[in-house]
Order: sequence, then C-alpha cells, then structure tokens
Amino acid sequence: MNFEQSDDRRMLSETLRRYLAEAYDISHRNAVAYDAPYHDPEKWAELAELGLFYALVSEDKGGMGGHGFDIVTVFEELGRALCPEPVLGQLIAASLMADLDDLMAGTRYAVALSERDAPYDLSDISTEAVNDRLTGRKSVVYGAPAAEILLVAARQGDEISLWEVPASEVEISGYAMIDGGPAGEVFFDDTPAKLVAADARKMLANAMDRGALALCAEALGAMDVVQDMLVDYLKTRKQFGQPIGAFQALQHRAIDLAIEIEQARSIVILAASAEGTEAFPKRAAQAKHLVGKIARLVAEEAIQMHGGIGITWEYPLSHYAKRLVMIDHQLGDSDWHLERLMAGLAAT
Amino acid sequence: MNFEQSDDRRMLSETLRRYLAEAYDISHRNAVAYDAPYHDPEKWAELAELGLFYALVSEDKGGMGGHGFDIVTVFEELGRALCPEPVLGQLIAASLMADLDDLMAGTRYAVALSERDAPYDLSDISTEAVNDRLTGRKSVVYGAPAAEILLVAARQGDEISLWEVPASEVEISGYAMIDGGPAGEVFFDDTPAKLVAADARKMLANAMDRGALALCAEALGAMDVVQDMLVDYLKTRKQFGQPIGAFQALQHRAIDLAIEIEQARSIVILAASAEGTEAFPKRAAQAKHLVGKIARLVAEEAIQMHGGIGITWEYPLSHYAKRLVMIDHQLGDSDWHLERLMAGLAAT
Amino acid sequence: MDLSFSPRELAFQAEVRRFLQEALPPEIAERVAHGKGPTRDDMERWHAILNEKGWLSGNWPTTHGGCGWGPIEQHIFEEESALANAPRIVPFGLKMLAPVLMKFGTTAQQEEYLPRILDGRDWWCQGYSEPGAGSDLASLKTRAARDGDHYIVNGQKTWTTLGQYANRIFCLVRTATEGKPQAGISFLLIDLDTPGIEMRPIRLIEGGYEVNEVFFTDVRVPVANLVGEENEGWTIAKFLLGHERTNIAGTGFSVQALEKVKALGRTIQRGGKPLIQNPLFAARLAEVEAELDAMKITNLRMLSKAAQGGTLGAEPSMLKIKGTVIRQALNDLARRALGPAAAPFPSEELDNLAITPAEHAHAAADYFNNRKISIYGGSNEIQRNILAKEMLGR
Amino acid sequence: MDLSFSPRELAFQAEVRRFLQEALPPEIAERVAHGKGPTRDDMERWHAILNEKGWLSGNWPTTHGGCGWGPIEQHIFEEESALANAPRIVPFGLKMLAPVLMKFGTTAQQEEYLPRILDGRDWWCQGYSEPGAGSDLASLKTRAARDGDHYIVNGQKTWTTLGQYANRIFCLVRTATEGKPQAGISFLLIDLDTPGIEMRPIRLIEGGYEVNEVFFTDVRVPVANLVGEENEGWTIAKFLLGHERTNIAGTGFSVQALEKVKALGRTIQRGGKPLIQNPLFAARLAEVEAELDAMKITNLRMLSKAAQGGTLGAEPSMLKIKGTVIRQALNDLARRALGPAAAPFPSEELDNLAITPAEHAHAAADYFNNRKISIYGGSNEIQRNILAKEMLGR
Repeated sequence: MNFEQSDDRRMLSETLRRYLAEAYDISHRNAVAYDAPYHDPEKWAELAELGLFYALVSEDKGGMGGHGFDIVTVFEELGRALCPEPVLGQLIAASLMADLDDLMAGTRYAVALSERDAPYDLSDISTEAVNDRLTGRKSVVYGAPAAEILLVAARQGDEISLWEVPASEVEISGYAMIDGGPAGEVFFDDTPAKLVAADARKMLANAMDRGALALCAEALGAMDVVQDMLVDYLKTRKQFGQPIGAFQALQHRAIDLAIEIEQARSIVILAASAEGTEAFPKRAAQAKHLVGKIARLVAEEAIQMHGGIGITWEYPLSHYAKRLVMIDHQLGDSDWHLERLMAGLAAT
Repeated sequence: MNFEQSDDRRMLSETLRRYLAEAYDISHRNAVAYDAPYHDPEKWAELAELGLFYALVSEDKGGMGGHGFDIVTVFEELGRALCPEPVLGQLIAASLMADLDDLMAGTRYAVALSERDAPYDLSDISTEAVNDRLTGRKSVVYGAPAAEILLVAARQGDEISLWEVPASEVEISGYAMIDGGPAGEVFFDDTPAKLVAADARKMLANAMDRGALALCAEALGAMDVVQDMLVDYLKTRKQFGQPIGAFQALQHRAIDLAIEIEQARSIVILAASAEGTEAFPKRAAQAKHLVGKIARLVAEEAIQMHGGIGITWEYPLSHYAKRLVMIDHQLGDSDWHLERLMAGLAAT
Repeated sequence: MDLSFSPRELAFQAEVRRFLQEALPPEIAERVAHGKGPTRDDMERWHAILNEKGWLSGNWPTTHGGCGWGPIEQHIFEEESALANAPRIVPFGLKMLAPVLMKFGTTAQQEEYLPRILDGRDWWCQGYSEPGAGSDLASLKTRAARDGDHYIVNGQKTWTTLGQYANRIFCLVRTATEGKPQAGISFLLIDLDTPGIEMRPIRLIEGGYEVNEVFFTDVRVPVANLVGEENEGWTIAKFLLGHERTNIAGTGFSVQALEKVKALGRTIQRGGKPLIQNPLFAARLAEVEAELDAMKITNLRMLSKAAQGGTLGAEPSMLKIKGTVIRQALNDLARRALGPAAAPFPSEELDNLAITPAEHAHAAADYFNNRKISIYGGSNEIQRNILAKEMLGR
Repeated sequence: MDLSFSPRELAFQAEVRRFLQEALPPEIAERVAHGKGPTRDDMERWHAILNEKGWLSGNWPTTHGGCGWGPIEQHIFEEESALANAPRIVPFGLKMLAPVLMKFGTTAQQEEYLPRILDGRDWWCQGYSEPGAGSDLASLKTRAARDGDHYIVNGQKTWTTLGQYANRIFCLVRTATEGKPQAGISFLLIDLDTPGIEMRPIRLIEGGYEVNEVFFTDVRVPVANLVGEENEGWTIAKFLLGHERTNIAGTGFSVQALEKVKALGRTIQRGGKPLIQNPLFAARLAEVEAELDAMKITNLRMLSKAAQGGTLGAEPSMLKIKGTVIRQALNDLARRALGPAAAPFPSEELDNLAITPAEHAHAAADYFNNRKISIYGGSNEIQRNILAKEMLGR
C-alpha cells in the first residue's frame, strides 16, 4: 500500500502547477475564458510543448501516461488554476482513436456527444449517420468553438457509431460557458464524415468514464484552492471584534467541508486506481456522483461563509464556485451517476 | 384567516393536557407501556369518560368532533404526554364504521391492515376472505393485544374488503413496541367474520390518511416537549465553564430544529384544514412525509446535543426520541408518502 | 382555525389580479419571467403605473396619503405581483426611507421627500454596509464631522443596490467615536450630486451589475438632512431592520419558481419520458413543494398575528432562513434539470440558438445570483444569532 | 500510488480469516450478528481463545510480549474480526491501560498488571467521565486526598462501560485544586472490591445495560497505584485520547452493516418486487455505499501514513466523525427498510414470531443504541473543535 505519487507524476504536477499559476493568473484567465475563442491558443501551444497531451496517452500509443493517476495528476492542476483550456475533449478523444500523434502534438479535438434531449445518455441520441453522412444537432459541445477536429457519436442502424469531421466543415455556434471556457452548438446537415468505429458504445462509455474521472480531479484541485481561500478568510476577516473563524458555527461548518473534501479526494483515488479494470464504471460513477454533491456543497458553503464578497466577479472565489457547480453539468450529473449505481444494486 | 383554536377545542386540549400530565407521568407511562397489555385499561376507561372518543366522531354519527382539527387537538396532547393508549386504532375504526356508539363508549378497536410483505400498501395484502371466513396473517397490528374488536382488511376477489371479528376469536400474539404501547401479530385461519364493506379501498385510504394526520399531530406534541427539554438543557448544562447554549454551533443547530418544528406545525395545520376535501390525500402525504423527516431529525439532534444522558432510559428524552423515530413506521413512512407525491407529480 | 382569506381579502385579491392583468406591460413581465429584467426603464414605468393607480404606497398609513393596507393585503399584493412577474417595487424609498421619515423625520422632511418618492423624482439608495462593517454593522467607520451648518462626510459604503440609478442615498454615518459603537451613529440624507461622491459598480458572480461601492471624500451635507437626533441613528437602523414583515419569506417568488420547475419537468425529455417521471427529480421536487406549502402556512400564521396587532418575535428570522433555503433549492433544481443546457453564459446571440426554453436561459445565472438572498439583509447566520438570543436568552 | 496490500499483508489477512473461521465459535458469531451479544461469557471465551493464539496483544510491542503489529496489520485484524462477527475486544485493559502502563507505569506495575490483563484475571474498566465532566473532562471533581500511604477517593464516575463485569477501574482523579483544572489531575488504579465503591447500572434507550455509574465513598487506594507522577494525569489522559488510531473509522462494522442492508433489500418484498429495486431505497443505499467506499480509502491513507511513521494530525478526528455518520446512516436504513416490522421491542418470545429475518430483529434497537457512537470517546462536536483548532489555529 502506498499513497505517494510516483516521481514522474510529481514532476509533471509541479511543472504544470508552476506553469499554470503564471500563465493563468485570474485576470488573464477571465479575459480569455469569456471572449472568443474562449481559451488561449498560444498557451495551448505552450502546454503542448510542455508535453501535457503525452501524459494523457499510454505508452503503447506513443504517449507517456494515460493511466487513471496520470489523468488525475493533470486535471487536478488544471482545476487548481481554473484553466479554461479544453483539455477534456483531448482526453476523451485520446480514449477513442488509434493514431494519436496529431493529438499529442496539440491538434485540438472536441467530442460531440450530448444533444438537447440526450444530455448524458448516448442511448437517447438522435443524430444519424447514413451513407457516411451525418445529420442532426449536438448541443453544448465542450471545446467546440476551439476545435480543429470533431469526433461525433451518431446513430447508425441499431448501433452507436463514432465519426471524425474537420471542424471547418461544420456549422458551429460557439459561446462561453457561464463558468468560462468554450462550448458550442454543432449542426450537421448531410455532412460527410469519416467512420472511426461502427459499434462505439463500449469505447465511448469508457472514454466518458475517463472524462468523468478527469472532471472529478479538476474539481478536487479547485476545491483545494477554495478550502485555502476559506481558511485564510476565516482567519483574517474580522466582525464583532474577532476573526470570523472564532465563531464556532462557522468553525464546524468549515470542518465539515474539509471532511467532505477528503472524501472527494479518496473517491478520486479509488476511481483512478480502478481505471482499466472491470470495476471502473462503478468507481467512476461513485466518484462523479460524490464529487458532484461535494463540489456544490463546497461552492455554496464557501460563498455563504464569505458573505457578499464571495459573489463578486472580482474576488476569485466566485469563479471557482461557478466551476465547481457547473462541473456537475458535464458528462452526467450527480443524480445521473447515482441512477447508474442504483441500477447496479437492483441487478444484484 | 384565523389561526386560533376554537373555544371547544381549546377546552378539550386543556382538559386532556391536565388529565394526561397527571395520569401518565413518565414512570407510570413506562411501567404500563412495556408490560402486557402495554397500556392502562383503567385510564382508558377514564379517557372514555372524559369524552375523548366523542371528539373523534362527527356529529352526524353522534359524536362531537371528528374533523381534522379535532384529530389534531386530541393527538397533539397524546403526543405531549407520550400516552401509550391505542387511540389510533379507535380513530381509524371510527372512520370505517356506521354505528359508533360502542366505540365512543370505550370498546377498544384495532384495525388490522399491514402484513409482512405489505406494510403500507393495501394493494399488496394477501389475507383472503372466502365465504365470510378470513385466512392470513396481519403483522404489527397496533393495539392488537388490547383490542376487543378487530377490523380487518382482506382480499375478496378483486376487491379489498373490510371485516369485523371479535378479538377473542382470533389468535393474537401481543408485544410491546420498542417505543412502548401495544402491537401484535394476528393470525386468521378460516376464521368467521362479519362483512363491513365489500369494496373498502377508498374508505380505508381515507381512514389511513386520517390516521396519518393523527400521527403527525402526535409527533408535533412530542416535538414541542423535546424542544422545551432541549432549550432547558442548553440553558442549564454547563461545560467549559459556560452553559452549552453559549456555544454557537449548538445554538445554530437548535435554531434549525426550531424552524423545522414550525414547518411541521404548519404542514399539520394545512393537512387538518384539508381533511374532508379532495386535497386531503396530497396534504396528508405531505404532512406524513415532512413530519417523518423532521421528527427523526429532532430526535437525533436532541439526543446528540444532550450527549450521553439523552440515551439513558431514565431521562424522558430517550422515550420521546424513540416515539418520534418510530412514528415513521406507522401508516407509511416518509419515503412511502414521498412516492405518493412523486406519483402525483408524474401524473400532471 | 380558518386558513382562507375573508370575503374582503378575496375581493382585494381579485382586484389586484385584474389590475396586474390589465396594467402590467407584457414585455416587462416577459423580461422578468426570463431573468432579463426588469431594466431601469421597466422599473420606472411600473413605478409610474402603480403611482397612478395609487397603489405604490400600499404600506403607507392613510394619514400620509397611503393605502393603509394591513399585513394581509400587503402580502396579497406582493404575492400576486410576483406570480404575475411584475417588477419588484424598489424598496429603498417607499418601504425603507418613507417609514423612517414618518416616524423620525421632521414635518419639513416629510413634506419635501415623501411626494418626490411617490412621483419618482427621487430614486433613493441605501448606504449601510461598509467593507469592514457587514454583519457587524455597528462597527461602521464612515465619518460625518460637524462643520457649522454642514457635516463633512468621508468614508466608503458598499453593497448599495441599484445605486447606479439613484439620485439620493440615506446613510448611517459615525458622528461620535466615544462609548459603545452603536452610540455614535447618525442617519443622514445625501444628494448624490454633491461633489466628492463617486459610485463604482460591482460586477457580480453571474456577470451582472446591481450593487455598488460609494466613496465619500469631504462631502458637504446640510445639517438639515439629519433624520432624528444626532447619534441616535442606531435606533432608526434597528427600526428599519425590523420593519419589513410581509415579504420576508418571498413565497410569491418561490411559488413562481416552483411552477417553472414543474413546467420544466414536463417539457424536458429524458430517455423518451418527461423528466418529471424520473424518480430522483420527482422526489426532490415533491420534497421542496412540501417545504414550500408548509412555509406558506407559517407565513400566513405570522401575517395573521401581525394583522391582529400581535408582536412578532422569532417569526421573521425563521421565515427569512427557510424562505431563502427554499428559493435556493428551487433555483438549484431548475439548473440541474437543464443539464448541459444550463452551461452557456447568457447573451443575446444565445437566444437564437434556443438551447433551453427561453424562460430558462438564465437558470444558472439565477442560481448563482440568488446565493445573495441568504447573505443580504442580515445573513442567515445573523438571523440564527437573533433567534438564539431570543430562544436561549443569550 | 498502490492501494493494494503487500504480499505479506495479504498473507496475514488470509491467516486472520482462516483463524476466525476455525476458532470463532459459531454460536458467538451468530449472537453478535443478530445483535444479541456478545454476552459476558462470549467476551471471556473469545478473550481466552485469542490469548491462546497469542493475538490478544496485537497492538503491544514485542518488547512487552506483544505481537508488535503495525497499524495495517491491526486494521486487517480488526476489520476481519468485525466482518466475521467476532466480539470486539474489550479495549479498556488491552488497548488503553496497557499502553499507559508501558509508557508511564513502573516496572513493578507493568509486571503486576500486564499478565493479568492477558490471562483475563483482571477485567478493567474506565473511570473518566463524571456527571458534570463529560466533554469538559478537565472539570472532573472526584477527589483523591493523600492520607499517608493511601489516597482517600470520594466522588462519582459515570458512563463506565461494562463496569458491571470488571474487577478493576482506572480513574482520573483530582489530587490538587490549584492552577488550571488540568494541572491537578492524577491517574489512579483502583480495585473494585475496595470498600466504599458502589457500581450502579444505567439502562440505555433501547433497554439494555452496558454503562454504569460508580460511586466512591472514602475509598482507600494505595499510593503505589498511582501511575505516573501525581498531578500529571492529564498527560496520560491526552496520550490515551490520541492513542487509538486503527479502528476509529469502524470500517469493518460499516462494511458488515452495508452487506446486511443489501441482503435486506434483496429479501424484503414491496409491491411484489425486492425493495432494492425501489428507487428511493436504492438511492439511499448507493449514496451511503459511495461514502463508505471513499472513507475506506481515507482510512487506508491514514494507516499508510501511520505505518510509515508519519504523525497524524486531523485524520483521526475526521474519521471519527465520518465513520460514525456512516454507521448511523446504515442503522437508519436498516430500520427504515423493515417498516412496521422494526417496531416490536426485542424479546425472546418475539423470535418465534419471525416478524423479521432473525438477524434484523434488533434493527431498531441497534439504531437507537448506536446514537452513542457519535457521543462517546469525544463527541463529534469535540472532534470538530479539535479540528478547528488545528485548521484555524484557535
């Protein structure tokens, strides 16, 4: 039993932390996160040079990582820095394709899965592939306005298939997310596409679980920052002649948050360790469920204990809080993953 | 709009409160509640003389009450005193029969509804009526070992029918409930019975909702007592040189409880006001759902804030706490009633 | 026990409904319903319409030309207004300053300011909180030093709601530093055109602007603008904090939010079925509906007591806490129901994409913005402290 | 990162499992599983069996004849024991007094008492809390006044677990009243046969007996029974409070409780289907399972740190809080799953009625009794205070 990070991952983590802290100070972060293309292409290139995308790819595909704990290492740091770069799409794409050289070099991918009436469950999608052409609409595709290549899930006969389309050949309406970063509507109208996999259901499910793990780790990184902000605020903000951290009601609530954050950390570790095994779907669902709840609680409680300052745009907490809440809207929310767990129980 | 009790009900309430406080001081209450017949037949007779059962019956059937607020008035006082008398069976029976003279005079009724695999939902019962004879087992029938007459729900063809059987002609295994008071297993084996209603489903549903309202009011009365105990304890118990009520974390939790108790009071008022109208099933379900949750919370939090003393047999709080928790096990628990509400929403 | 309104109250309710249906411009109601308003213009138009009807001063006593509504009429008006998506009346002049002037102001002050509040010539805002004095209001530092017929005001106020539209501000200022912090506070009326005042907007979490910082540098305020006695401002502050009684629970807003969530549950499809048939969603919805239905009764119990002249103790604080928790739970449910569709940052262009039904495009923004309701006007923690003092005597 | 046990640890786990299977009397395991035990006799039998195996002293260092297990071995032993429904080792002698004697006791004390703990001649109980000194242990009042070679002890202890079976008690007593309350406390060993001691059982909420009050009236205790220095007992108390590290989360008990609830969900029929298919039940079960799976990792992280010699700060208090919350949630779920069948007061006669599966007849009693776990050993509120001090420096 050993809960230490490997040396390689610790180095990656430190490199990323140093780079991101400098590259994405909060004012630059907000400047790029809310204006088209809603991220910073120059910094994306620098991240590629740092080898970020190699960390998401296994050695047998030419990368230097790709395991659960690599995903966690990378996304925890992205979360700490509130980095708006659409790395999530890159990770999901990396789980879906055979040739990843371009991806590792920094070609931007977005994976178009969700639709208006099928936000989380691929079984419900209606985008259709007929004769190597796609028709339909994908909604709130993360990274879409920044992407060079799209991977698209579509119904073909009874199967869920996967397709590749250059972003330039599709109509994309991009916008910022409320917590910053790029997303968009993607419209297919008899659009030519290249088949990646005719029966992609299993592969997609696994890729989405890896994405869910990444989002959990991102939340964990952000929660650690919020926790530090909160502790600092409780120690320094004075009301009624005392630091507000002297008030026992706030103390106990802050402690309950700290305990929940440790729970989040543990379930992320558990899910990461299960990545690549049969247990992964259950562990990923547990992680996304639990982290979804905890992240929302941390956001709400941290704001409440900060008072007014916590809901100002200028104070960074508000942006962390938004990210923590909105992470639950990506790749299945806490209830959706709870339903997966319930189905698992009912089947026993 | 007027939230004052009528004079009649106020008098009833005061009379009952005075009588019960004297008749059921906690040591007498515990002495009778845990030893066969698990209630006090002498006091039952006195309650009958006080006219208690007339308050549960409407004027057109010879009583003096029977409305939602009468039920609430009576059961709130029973809850305050932690009275173990099986008045609930009497109330339910009163909602089911035409001739209530014996009932009002004090003949004890128990209503046998639940079965092991059908604790709350009559649709699932398996006790059967064939040729005016009953076969089956009713489980955890409240008041059974004290009853003189049983009313029994049984399946007859496609209908849920209702039957009357003298308790002396049935095998009853009685026991105390963990929170005191009588309950028992009732075994029917080709037992002769008198038909009360061939299609009793609607009538039973309404009687059970009236029972649920009564249980909510009982919980409310008990919660008010627990609240007083807690406030008193917070003011007087000293630790670290101060009354523990000086500690803000406990203050805030006590306040949150007080707010919940007001919510419970309000939903009971709402349900009582709806009794006899089309809205009653929904209001009763809301009340039993909400009160079930709140009563449990009040019990758990009051114990926790009392510390060790709260879980001793000698200190009355423990018995109130048990009653508050176990009320949720009668006539549908908070989840079962939530499911009724969910079904109502889904149907809109 | 009788939970229903009296025939007179029912008639009033019907009258309010009729008026709202006739007088409330639909485009304003739509903006409010969709979370895009009210705009400044909407607020001013609605103010004028209500003034013309004579209903702007519902809470004012008839002796001051008001309608003299009791707590129940006020509640009916506020609830119906919320349900009709009317703009909420900007309370600073009508509901806060006016009662203060009636109770503490001179006849001259009443005659000068009350008509200007009604006809909209004055838009008042509030200068209470400071960066170092939020929950602990008594520690405020903005200084008003006497200089002949004037006070010289220096300091900073914050969280001044809608200050960007206001032309006047009423402030708590420090006129003495001896004794208890509460002792040296005064209540001052300040014209925002006076030299030395700077109003800076504060952007909020969801991207909008509604509160401001106000900076005072050697601002000369006539002594005639003092309300009540010098150093007696804390009495006024307490009067005001305890004054608002009828809309604390915000039941109208919550009822409206609940109906929106229900409609959402029926509209949104998940797995080929309406979301409202999903057990987890339905459970959360049914739970909050029961909470809200209970709180409506708690609210009516308080109003009924107030209408009969009873003194209110704990009730307003309880309603503030439960009311905000319920509204926030409804905002949370709406946001979650939308799934990814709640993620886009609201904008004009987005409307054309119809990612959500139009009335829900601001669901996430509303959720984030409404974190404020458990913070402002005495945070829920402060309310719990007030209640603890009453319940535990400390 | 590697969450699995090492081959050595796995071999140990297998050995523990084998031993439990072979050595644990099935009737004892059944009584434990059904909430009817362990009885006094069960505890003594199991104590003797473990002593014969040499595993009673798992946490003792080899220098004192113990097994010298590290934190991970101890955890494995405790978790497997819980899963096998073994009686929990009575901790007062083995896990509390013994480490105290090893660290603070004289050689004579060690030689006299340690063997008697192992072979069962002494059953120790604990005299810490008093009616006026619960969470605030330092305010204890039981007085030990020096009289030549003896202390004369007067006062009252309470919450003395299993005191009814014990022949000895270790106590915190007051030997001085000057200075800070912590300063005048001493740690004293008392033979319960000494004249002047009365042990009175306290009946608990669910009807059982496990704790006691102990009254001391002029009880003469040899000065030789003092452990450590006079007036230095607080150091020992703190040592003990911080000593137990491996079973704080109680994961074994929770895992076992979870499995029981799952089995219940599969057994109980509702509407012709197993309860586990009911969405609300399944949701609550899946939620607490995720919490438990997470806490198991938190627990292992702490053990791994302890095994590597790291100092533990906040972890034990966090695990105490979360561990009790989870166990109580599982007790709550089991009770609710049973519906009315949970209502009967457990008794011998009831068993024949088979109202519930036998192993669940005590579900409600367990739920009520286990309210204690968030109260004793430093209530969850005290744990939060400890954590706040560490996190906020106050």
